[in-house]
Amino acid sequence: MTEQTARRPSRLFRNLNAKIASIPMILNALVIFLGGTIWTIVYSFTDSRLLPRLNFVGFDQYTRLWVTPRWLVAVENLAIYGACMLVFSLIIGFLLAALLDQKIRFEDTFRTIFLYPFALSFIVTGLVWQWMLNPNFGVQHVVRELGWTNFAFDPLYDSSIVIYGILIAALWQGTGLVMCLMLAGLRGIDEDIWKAARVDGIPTWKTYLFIIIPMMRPVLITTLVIIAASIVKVYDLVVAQTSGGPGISSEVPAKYVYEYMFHAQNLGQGFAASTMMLLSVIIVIVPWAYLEFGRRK
Amino acid sequence: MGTSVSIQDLSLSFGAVTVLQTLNLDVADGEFIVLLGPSGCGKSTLLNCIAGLLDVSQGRIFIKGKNVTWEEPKDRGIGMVFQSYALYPQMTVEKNLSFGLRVAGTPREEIAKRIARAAEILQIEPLLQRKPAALSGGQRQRVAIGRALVRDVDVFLFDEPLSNLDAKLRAELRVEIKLLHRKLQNTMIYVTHDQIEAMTLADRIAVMKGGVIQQLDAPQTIYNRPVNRFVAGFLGSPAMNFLDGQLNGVSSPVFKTGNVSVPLDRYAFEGNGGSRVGPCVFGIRPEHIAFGDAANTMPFATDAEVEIVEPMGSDTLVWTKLGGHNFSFRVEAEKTLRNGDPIRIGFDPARASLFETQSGNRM
Amino acid sequence: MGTSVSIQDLSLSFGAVTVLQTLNLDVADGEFIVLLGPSGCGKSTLLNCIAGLLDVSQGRIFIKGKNVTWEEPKDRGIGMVFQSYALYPQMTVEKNLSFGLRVAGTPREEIAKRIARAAEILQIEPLLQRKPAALSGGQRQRVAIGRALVRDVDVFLFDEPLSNLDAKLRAELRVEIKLLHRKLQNTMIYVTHDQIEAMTLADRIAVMKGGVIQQLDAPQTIYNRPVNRFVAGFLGSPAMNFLDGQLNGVSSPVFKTGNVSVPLDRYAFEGNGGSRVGPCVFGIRPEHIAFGDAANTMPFATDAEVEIVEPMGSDTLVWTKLGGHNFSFRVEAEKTLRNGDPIRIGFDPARASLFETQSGNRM
Amino acid sequence: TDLEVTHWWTSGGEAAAVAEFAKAFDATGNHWVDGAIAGSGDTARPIMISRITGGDPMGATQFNHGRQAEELVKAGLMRDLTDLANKEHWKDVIRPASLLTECTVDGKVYCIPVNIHSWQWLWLSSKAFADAGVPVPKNWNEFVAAAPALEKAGKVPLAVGQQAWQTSGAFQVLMVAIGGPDIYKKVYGDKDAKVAGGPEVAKVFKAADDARKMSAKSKVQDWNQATNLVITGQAGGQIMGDWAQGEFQLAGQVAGKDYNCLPGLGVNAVIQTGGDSFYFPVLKDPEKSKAQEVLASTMLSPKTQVAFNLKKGSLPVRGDVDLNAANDCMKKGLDILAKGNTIPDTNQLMTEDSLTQVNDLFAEFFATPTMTPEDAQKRFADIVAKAD
Amino acid sequence: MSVANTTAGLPRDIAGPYGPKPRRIFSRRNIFLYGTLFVVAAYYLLPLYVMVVTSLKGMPEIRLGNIFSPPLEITFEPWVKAWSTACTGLNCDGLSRGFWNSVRITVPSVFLSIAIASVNGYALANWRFKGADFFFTILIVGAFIPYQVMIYPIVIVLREIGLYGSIWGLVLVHSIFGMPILTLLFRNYFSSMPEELFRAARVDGAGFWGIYFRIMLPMSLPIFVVAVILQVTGIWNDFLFGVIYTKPDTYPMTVQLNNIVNSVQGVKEYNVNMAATLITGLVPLIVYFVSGKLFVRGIAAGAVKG
Ligand SMILES: Nc1ncnc2c1ncn2[C@@H]1O[C@H](COP(=O)(O)OP(=O)(O)OP(=O)(O)O)[C@@H](O)[C@H]1O
Ligand SMILES: Nc1ncnc2c1ncn2[C@@H]1O[C@H](COP(=O)(O)OP(=O)(O)OP(=O)(O)O)[C@@H](O)[C@H]1O
Ligand SMILES: [Mg+2]
Ligand SMILES: [Mg+2]
Repeated sequence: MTEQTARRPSRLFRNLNAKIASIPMILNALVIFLGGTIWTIVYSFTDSRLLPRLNFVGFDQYTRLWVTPRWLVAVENLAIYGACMLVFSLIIGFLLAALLDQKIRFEDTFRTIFLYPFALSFIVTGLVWQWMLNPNFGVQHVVRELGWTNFAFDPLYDSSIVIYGILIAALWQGTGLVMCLMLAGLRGIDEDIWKAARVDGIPTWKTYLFIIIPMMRPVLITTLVIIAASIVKVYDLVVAQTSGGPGISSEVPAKYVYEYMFHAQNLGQGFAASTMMLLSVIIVIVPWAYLEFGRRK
Repeated sequence: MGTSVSIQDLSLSFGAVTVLQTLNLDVADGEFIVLLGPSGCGKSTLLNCIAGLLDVSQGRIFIKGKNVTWEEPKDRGIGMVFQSYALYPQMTVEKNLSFGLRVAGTPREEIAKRIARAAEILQIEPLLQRKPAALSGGQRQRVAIGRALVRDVDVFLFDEPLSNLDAKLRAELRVEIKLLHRKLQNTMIYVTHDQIEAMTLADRIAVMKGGVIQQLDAPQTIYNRPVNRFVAGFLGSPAMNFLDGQLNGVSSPVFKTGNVSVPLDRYAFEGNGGSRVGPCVFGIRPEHIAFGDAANTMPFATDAEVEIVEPMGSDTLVWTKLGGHNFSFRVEAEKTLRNGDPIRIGFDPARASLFETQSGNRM
Repeated sequence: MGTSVSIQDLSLSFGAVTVLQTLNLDVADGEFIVLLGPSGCGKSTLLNCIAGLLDVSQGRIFIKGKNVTWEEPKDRGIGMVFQSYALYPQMTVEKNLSFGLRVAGTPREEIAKRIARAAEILQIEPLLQRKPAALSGGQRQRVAIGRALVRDVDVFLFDEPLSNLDAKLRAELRVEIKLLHRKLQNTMIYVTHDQIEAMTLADRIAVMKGGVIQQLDAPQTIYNRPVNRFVAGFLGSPAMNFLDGQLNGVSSPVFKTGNVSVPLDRYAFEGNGGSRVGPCVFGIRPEHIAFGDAANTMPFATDAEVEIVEPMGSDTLVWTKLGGHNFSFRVEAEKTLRNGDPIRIGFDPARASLFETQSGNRM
Repeated sequence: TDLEVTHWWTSGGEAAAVAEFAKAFDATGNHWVDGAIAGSGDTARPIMISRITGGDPMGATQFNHGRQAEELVKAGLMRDLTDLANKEHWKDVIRPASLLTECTVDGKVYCIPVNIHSWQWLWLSSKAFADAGVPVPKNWNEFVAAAPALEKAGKVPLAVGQQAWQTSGAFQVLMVAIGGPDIYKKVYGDKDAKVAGGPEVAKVFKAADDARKMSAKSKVQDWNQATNLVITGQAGGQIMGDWAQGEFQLAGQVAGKDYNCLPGLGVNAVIQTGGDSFYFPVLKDPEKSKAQEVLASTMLSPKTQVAFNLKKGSLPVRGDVDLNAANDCMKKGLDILAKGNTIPDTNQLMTEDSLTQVNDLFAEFFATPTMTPEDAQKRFADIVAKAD
Repeated sequence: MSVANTTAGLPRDIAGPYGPKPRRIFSRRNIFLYGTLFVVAAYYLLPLYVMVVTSLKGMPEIRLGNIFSPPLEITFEPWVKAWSTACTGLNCDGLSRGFWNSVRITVPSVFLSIAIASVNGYALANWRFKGADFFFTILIVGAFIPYQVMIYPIVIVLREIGLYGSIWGLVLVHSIFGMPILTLLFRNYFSSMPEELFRAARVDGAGFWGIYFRIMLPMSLPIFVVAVILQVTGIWNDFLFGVIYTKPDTYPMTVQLNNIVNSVQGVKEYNVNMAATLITGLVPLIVYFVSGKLFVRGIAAGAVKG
């Protein structure tokens, strides 16, 4: 057998097409996501106002941020909204999925009904619910006309509960997708598990609670991450529904960032706030991403 | 021995598709019944009906003399073991075994006692604190059996419990199940499409096809006297040889195919024999064929030529032609044959099976 | 006959896991090599390396004398058939067959010619216009083979081509592949973990374990003279009996286990025999054990008692105890034995295999 | 030449006013491409700014008088209009002169003021007071006194929209009215935190507290919805800039009869010289650059000024125009202006950053009944101390 | 005991239950199940109902009646107004202009983003190369970054490449932000396709693009449906990017909607607002109602495998 010089080709050119095809992704990841993030973090240490400028002021923007009541309210709101949104959308989404999983009639119809709000924009959702919750026209008005004249339900105009008013709209829009994911997860579970549980005489609800839900961990995690990401980003909904009011009681961080960057013309402050948001996102996401994608290798 | 499970006129349809058709089956107390059949013939469906996991369309099911047609699975006194094990993945083995009992509110000591007993029988004591993910396939299967065991049931239902395991493990667990049955003396209904399992485990085998039980009999009877061509062809590996041909002669019947005539005087016809003329299929198993000198001692012998030799380790399968049909026979592994070698083969027609071509029924 | 495929010092790792270790394998022109081994031993990985679907970590691969280590799969002159058929679901059979040729820009008439030839060989002419979804499992497998066939390659690679099919079809296609090989005379490398397939198809079998070829030899050699305990245990169904014990006596070696002593004068030790004292494992296959009167003609015979009888249709497996170990032997199906029957069994130690307990190597 | 002009004038009165500009500009043979952005300046400005910094500037854009565009000018993104200003003698015609100063950076003119808007107005609904059976008040104190009667009649005494700028605007009106122009200038202009925390301003916060109580039931978002409450007699009054007048006019109401206005809340008759200016980003196309100049002089021409400001309800920036057509309220404003009782607008004194913080504070204050005026004042003083 | 005399011999009527277990339609389980479903469905449908009803009423009726009562007099005027005459500033052509802008933005954005993401997902699933996972992880983490963080850097990038303000700039932005989730979906989907298919194609000599176009594409309808739905709705509904990265004559419909809703002329014309809202939501809603089933199936195929 003749020894031929078939040398290992250069690493760079192996798989060349795949690398070319990945250029958009690489550019996007590096220039936009990584670059933009670093750019933002760097400028959060400056006193940039209307236009970015590199005049470093240390942690000034951060110290100011954490004494600004509006930011504190925004963070608190996000915490409440986030916790409720996570819990309720998971619970409601799961319950709906479980109901739909009972081999019911008109499953498609119900599913479509639960899912359609997801097709609407937050602007639309916000407007509709602003209208539904308007005390002069909406639910409160209608109930009062029915005779309960003392009935009060005007979450959007009561600063202590306004965030729940927003939650109602958010749940209306978001649970459909959660349900969809959960349903896919439920359908992915081995039919035999159900049979085994029935033979063991385990009631349906216990089967869900102790057997099925623990088995759905991957779906739950994916869903959780999707919800969490949308929570941090919540902005349009608040703008459309309350504009942060009454007062500043329904402010959220994303809105704070936007307004400080553009309205208040204090980019540095906006960047500082967005860096804080990023930090929280990273705290949530990176461990997950590591588990999801790092482990695979 | 009383009747443990009795199925009467059972039918089941999914929408327009009828999967089981007025099926009757009586299983005696302590009997080991194997349901055998090709994929999709309704074995699992039948088992699920017995377990109460599917609503029947027609018919009744009795377990221990009690009509359980409308009972919940848990009230039927059955335990079930699934092909995919269906263990609860997030619970330890112990929890898996005890979950049903705890839900039913069985006292603690009682649970502990039953688990201890099941664990001992199945030798899974060291595994009790592990989760299913940390078990091998065989161990998982044992736990799945244990889950049925702790429930102290009358009837065990197995749905292809071993088909996810590799050949070696399958052989081991097969023996274990056999021993388990001997020890417990429970009624067992066991679904498989592996015929070695069926042959070795069963007291009686029910061979199914298209939702109908074709034959229900002891393994050797099914193997040696299949009621129709389907059963004959389905059992046996290497498979039975089938020769298409004609049955001639009323007084002394002869099977003719190509240039070969096999006298059937020694063949035991079914019933009165009826019309013994017409197209039919002659079947004989590869291991019932003698070869070389031994062939000449057989009632029928002929010359042939080796076409393919398939050494299978323990034996060798040799392919030849008989009356124009492919024809295989089994020889000891030591015999060295080569393609083209002339040989003499023979067999005893008494061991053959004869089927009507049209209906496929045994003649 | 030249060397068709030559693998030299091949290693492959996925990250920290080394799957193949400095593996060497030479396949002669027109040879049919079967890679046999338990799941996860690296069979598919080796095949993928040969096909160029995986980048090797170390070593070289030659096909037809050409170093193809870094060639693209299409330039290696190989065709490959996959376990899951891997037919392109949206193309008709004809399109499936011609895809590779069309990609390569082969002229139309040439494509048509080759497809016609492949379709004829595989008898799939009537299927050419169907889509894979409309084919049965066996037909799909045939198309998958056809796809390799039309490419006119030197080497065929098969990765468990039959393991998705049922037993009967598997047996039929096995014969077809054998005939195909005889007709085409191509080099074929065939992965399986079904030993019947391995035994019947192979010119030589390579038994693998943990990424290392344990033994590479003709089927009968592997079956009768396994080089280590792993190979011995892996091949054969029912499996070989293993008895743990001691080897005593230098001049005339004797194997002792429990109260049983087996004289090994007739056993052909490997090499010079080395130290013939120490712990060892004695293995003998169930079909090499004589029973009843025949046992007394054997160099070694002893009394035993039937424990379990497993009728398997064509034969019956009987379990007993020998020196305290489970011990099985095969008898004809006609023999009727019952649990507890006293019997006499015997065998010829020349047919046994002896392994060092520690290393597992044949002695 | 087509010239795109962005602005946030989208309410009924505003749109009518803009139409005057467009008409006049179109008459010069060019074409006004309207780039209205709804919402308020808060929504629109970011979009304008990002377009300018993003390198896709419009032909002209609205900003408020003051410091909003300061950095854009410094970054050289805005067009220098000095030549045009000299040619047309803007220095001589624009009144008060401070307006042009606002447009001047390093001696160069970068914008044209187009109107004067003042915040210091209390608009009162004749119908509401008639319904409640009390006379129309003459000043803030009377108004506060009349509030219970209005409430009894089922009216909202003071209409305030929920947007932050409205509440903080109302506050600085109160500051001028109650505290007086000097205090106002000290606090907003000199950023004197001591004064901001002092007793004078405390009085202002007391008044703001009154306003908060009176407005508790007005649940509307937009300022013109609040104005609409006054127009329809559902609310007694509204503290709002003179742009509200456009809404009254559009509704066909007559000043002095259907509604009344109290500049400086009837206490201190001064007005701010806030308002809108137009900036002209630097464009590459010379055609368009020329059109920009045409637009600038059109906007400032006496005829357009009159037509525009009558519709808008604001005061013209030229002293030399004839405003006979002006109504009662406008005339009051003109009078004050002629007397020179003017103070600068907050936009002219503080950066947007500080103003946003002030806005936030008052939004919170008005929406949180539990927040005491003292707390609010302390925080206000803090913001003033840090402002620049 | 023989089988015959235990049970089979008994007459049918005293042998107890026979045939399927009777299931009452109004069992407690069913009442609970469907009751819950109907109540929840009502909650989900109510806003849509209110929108439709309100958009068909005249203003006087709205001021008087309650929002849930059906219109006494159906009028389509609000729809006409919302579509063609509602004003923002001087532009009184309602949503109609925004509609076509939205179409012009959505179509290329959907096309481009899906094209890029599917090829990327394919490369990641089948042609892994060193570092690919690293970039992909950044991309995925990037999906969770609040958009506000990116607005400014993107303004700069767009300015530098001269696309700011043009439709193509916006298309690019949509592609950038659509990429993470789409790439993830496609990657998961292609990974779930049998690897052997890909190998077979390689042995057949097809290259990167050959396999993509001739093998993978024809097999990935479900995931393309999901991607199209996600992108159509996402891009059509986008407000933030539409308002920042375009100019008035290319404003998409949502911006136009916001303008109309916020350009209050005296009183809020709720009926026009609702009509405008409905018109804006119509395209994604239709897309959903038409292909919702495929969406669910595709989600199951592409999303759940994390
Ligand atoms: N839920 C169902 N709806 C409709 N048809 C079904 C359903 N379940 C099973 N079937 C059909 O019933 C027939 C019998 O199915 P069954 O599962 O009992 O077969 P099986 O004998 O267990 O096969 P296998 O050996 O593959 O497990 C099949 O043809 C199957 O397609
Ligand atoms: N892409 C991969 N990354 C990491 N490990 C791998 C990868 N592919 C295979 N392996 C590992 O390499 C080993 C050999 O795999 P291979 O598929 O070759 O086994 P096999 O002999 O073909 O088994 P089977 O009979 O189940 O097909 C296994 O342990 C497997 O876990
Ligand atoms: Mg089955
Ligand atoms: Mg493999």
